Amino acid sequence: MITTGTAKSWMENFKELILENKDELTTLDQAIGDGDHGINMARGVQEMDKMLQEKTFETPGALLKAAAMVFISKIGGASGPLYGSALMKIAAEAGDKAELTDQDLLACLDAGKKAVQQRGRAETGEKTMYDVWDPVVSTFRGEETIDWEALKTTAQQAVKSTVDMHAKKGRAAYLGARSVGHTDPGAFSSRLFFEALADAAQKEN
Amino acid sequence: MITTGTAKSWMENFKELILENKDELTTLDQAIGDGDHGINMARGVQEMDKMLQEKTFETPGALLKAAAMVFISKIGGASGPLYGSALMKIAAEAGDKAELTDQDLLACLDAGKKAVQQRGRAETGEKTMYDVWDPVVSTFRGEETIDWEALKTTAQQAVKSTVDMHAKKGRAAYLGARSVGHTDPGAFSSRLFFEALADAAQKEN
Amino acid sequence: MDKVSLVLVSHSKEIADGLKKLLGEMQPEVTIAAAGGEEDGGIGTNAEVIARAVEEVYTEKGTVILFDLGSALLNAELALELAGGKQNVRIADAPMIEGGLAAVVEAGFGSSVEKTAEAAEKAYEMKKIDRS
Amino acid sequence: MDKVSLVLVSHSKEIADGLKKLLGEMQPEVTIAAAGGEEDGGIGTNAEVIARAVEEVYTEKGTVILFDLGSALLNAELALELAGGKQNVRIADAPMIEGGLAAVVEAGFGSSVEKTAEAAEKAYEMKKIDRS
Ligand SMILES: Nc1ncnc2c1ncn2[C@@H]1O[C@H](COP(=O)(O)OP(=O)(O)O)[C@@H](O)[C@H]1O
Ligand SMILES: Nc1ncnc2c1ncn2[C@@H]1O[C@H](COP(=O)(O)OP(=O)(O)O)[C@@H](O)[C@H]1O
Ligand SMILES: [Mg+2]
Ligand SMILES: [Mg+2]
Ligand SMILES: [Mg+2]
Ligand SMILES: [Mg+2]
Repeated sequence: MITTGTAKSWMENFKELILENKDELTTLDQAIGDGDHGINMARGVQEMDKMLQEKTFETPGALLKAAAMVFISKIGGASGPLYGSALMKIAAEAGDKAELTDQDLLACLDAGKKAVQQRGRAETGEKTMYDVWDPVVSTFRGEETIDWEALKTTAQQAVKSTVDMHAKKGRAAYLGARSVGHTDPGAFSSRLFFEALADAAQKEN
Repeated sequence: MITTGTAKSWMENFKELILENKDELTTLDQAIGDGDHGINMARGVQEMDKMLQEKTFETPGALLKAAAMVFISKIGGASGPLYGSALMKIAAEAGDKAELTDQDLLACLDAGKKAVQQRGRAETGEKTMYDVWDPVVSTFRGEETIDWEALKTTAQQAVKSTVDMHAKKGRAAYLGARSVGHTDPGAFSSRLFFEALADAAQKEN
Repeated sequence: MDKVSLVLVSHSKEIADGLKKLLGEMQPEVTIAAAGGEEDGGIGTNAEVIARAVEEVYTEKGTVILFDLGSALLNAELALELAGGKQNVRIADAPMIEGGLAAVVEAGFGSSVEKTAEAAEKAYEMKKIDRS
Repeated sequence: MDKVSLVLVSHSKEIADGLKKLLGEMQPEVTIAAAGGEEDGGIGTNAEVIARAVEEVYTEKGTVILFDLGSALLNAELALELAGGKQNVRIADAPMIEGGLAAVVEAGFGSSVEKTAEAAEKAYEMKKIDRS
């Protein structure tokens, strides 16, 4: 069950996890990108946190929509429009429900996954954050309740699966075959996104 | 017979003619280029004139080489390296002769023509200054003395011939077939270059 | 005669601003907006900056957007969604500088948005060094 | 390991400087010189400015020059003559921004000047919008 409070914890946890892993994200993006993914995400979550402390929201959807706008307006890299679009569609799917069941939430995450796919023209195996969003959402879609530990494990394994992939989208695509052997930074931050959700949901119950 | 004095008059005449026709050159370049040919050439000849007033030269070659360097360093458009390279090769061909016969001069102009061709990868009929350099030099090459009035007429006709050409080189090439019907600005300034020479040579004799 | 306008989306404010000047020399009659850099001028793109640029040069005749690299495309498309289904706006798949030059010339002739975008996209096929 | 260097020749000082920053983010280990604008910063190129840039990033491993449009090529070639037959300098026929990104990545791997120029030139074939 996701309340407005859970949604807030989710985003706060995401902030914490991003800040803890900022250097790691930077290192990953230095290897196959332009080295700013840690900076981009840290800026995004900090601005989001500021916004969350100033405003109050009636529904999870309203909160997540506001978070989306922060990512869109504050992150200059690909991750801005990607997380921004995903959160926007998650919020749209949540609508004005005061609480979301696990099934509602899975429908929301599915909308987010589709947003990442469409915005990025991403397909499976192209070494992007979609390679985390897709398996995480697909594995649990249709279930009545979410096994949060299993979801975390799925996300972790999905991140690992990007190591062997040959990048076809984003800056890493410039490296071609030489991108193989590296973890995709956006996949890593997406794992944190789902972990933050799992932690918030587990605490709620 | 071209002495150092004739070479100086040539360049001074060129300055006068360019300044008199500055607006015309600008108008021509506005139609099929970026509208700066008048400004470019005016800047070049004015800087050259300043240089000529400050320095003295022993030979036509030395004077023309110094003029070349001014065009190269002061004109930011295509005409800079083109006139610069042409004058450089004319000067090189002149060597350290104190006086140039008409035959020497034709050899110099031939070297200049080749420089325009090579620097610009220009061929006949591509609607560039080469379409003036080529006929002017080719018509008189091999003759013992130059008929200066005939040379001026050749240059004028050559400029007119560019009107019907479809630009293949330089900025006008972006216009494709729509460049037809316009005079090439560099062809027009090249006519002035040869007219300046003819006036200087005629006065000399 | 109304002319198609251009929006230049680059990760670098300097690139977008410089290109606007370069294209403006080539064809001063075409309206061009530069949408470069993040809001604070840093390296990146911003959907809101792009949306404002699109708004700024809006004309019924249409607008062609040029962009430098993939993540700018994501923000350009998002900007069009934020701007709410603007009509006649085309994002050209073109080399930014070379396509921009071709586009500004084509737009200068009063061509349609389709023809202007096409001119930009053809720049992929126009070699700059004549090696014949 | 020594890496091929890059020289960015644009009619606009802003474009050359902005692109240098963009490429530097992508691969900070490659030495890049911007040679944009006329000597006084106006729109144009200058063979002496280019020659100095080539000098500045000289390495035996080689240098790749990228340029924006034809008249920049004339000055780049003249610059190489002025600089007196520099070895291992290649002028790439490539879209400037897109080719620059490909080149800086290739150079970052320690590739040869030929491979770096080739990577830049291949950018003509790499569409930026996946329309499949
Ligand atoms: N077209 C795309 N589709 C899906 N994800 C993408 C795409 N392009 C980039 N990404 C994701 O964005 C991440 C990079 O984000 P970031 O470094 O913040 O942006 P940038 O690459 O613009 O610097 C990549 O690791 C990848 O996961
Ligand atoms: N590749 C070339 N070969 C020969 N002449 C050329 C070439 N490119 C341009 N020109 C000449 O240069 C003239 C334009 O000069 P100018 O306006 O000063 O330079 P830019 O085109 O760089 O603004 C053209 O009219 C043409 O005669
Ligand atoms: Mg990055
Ligand atoms: Mg970035
Ligand atoms: Mg011009
Ligand atoms: Mg010019």
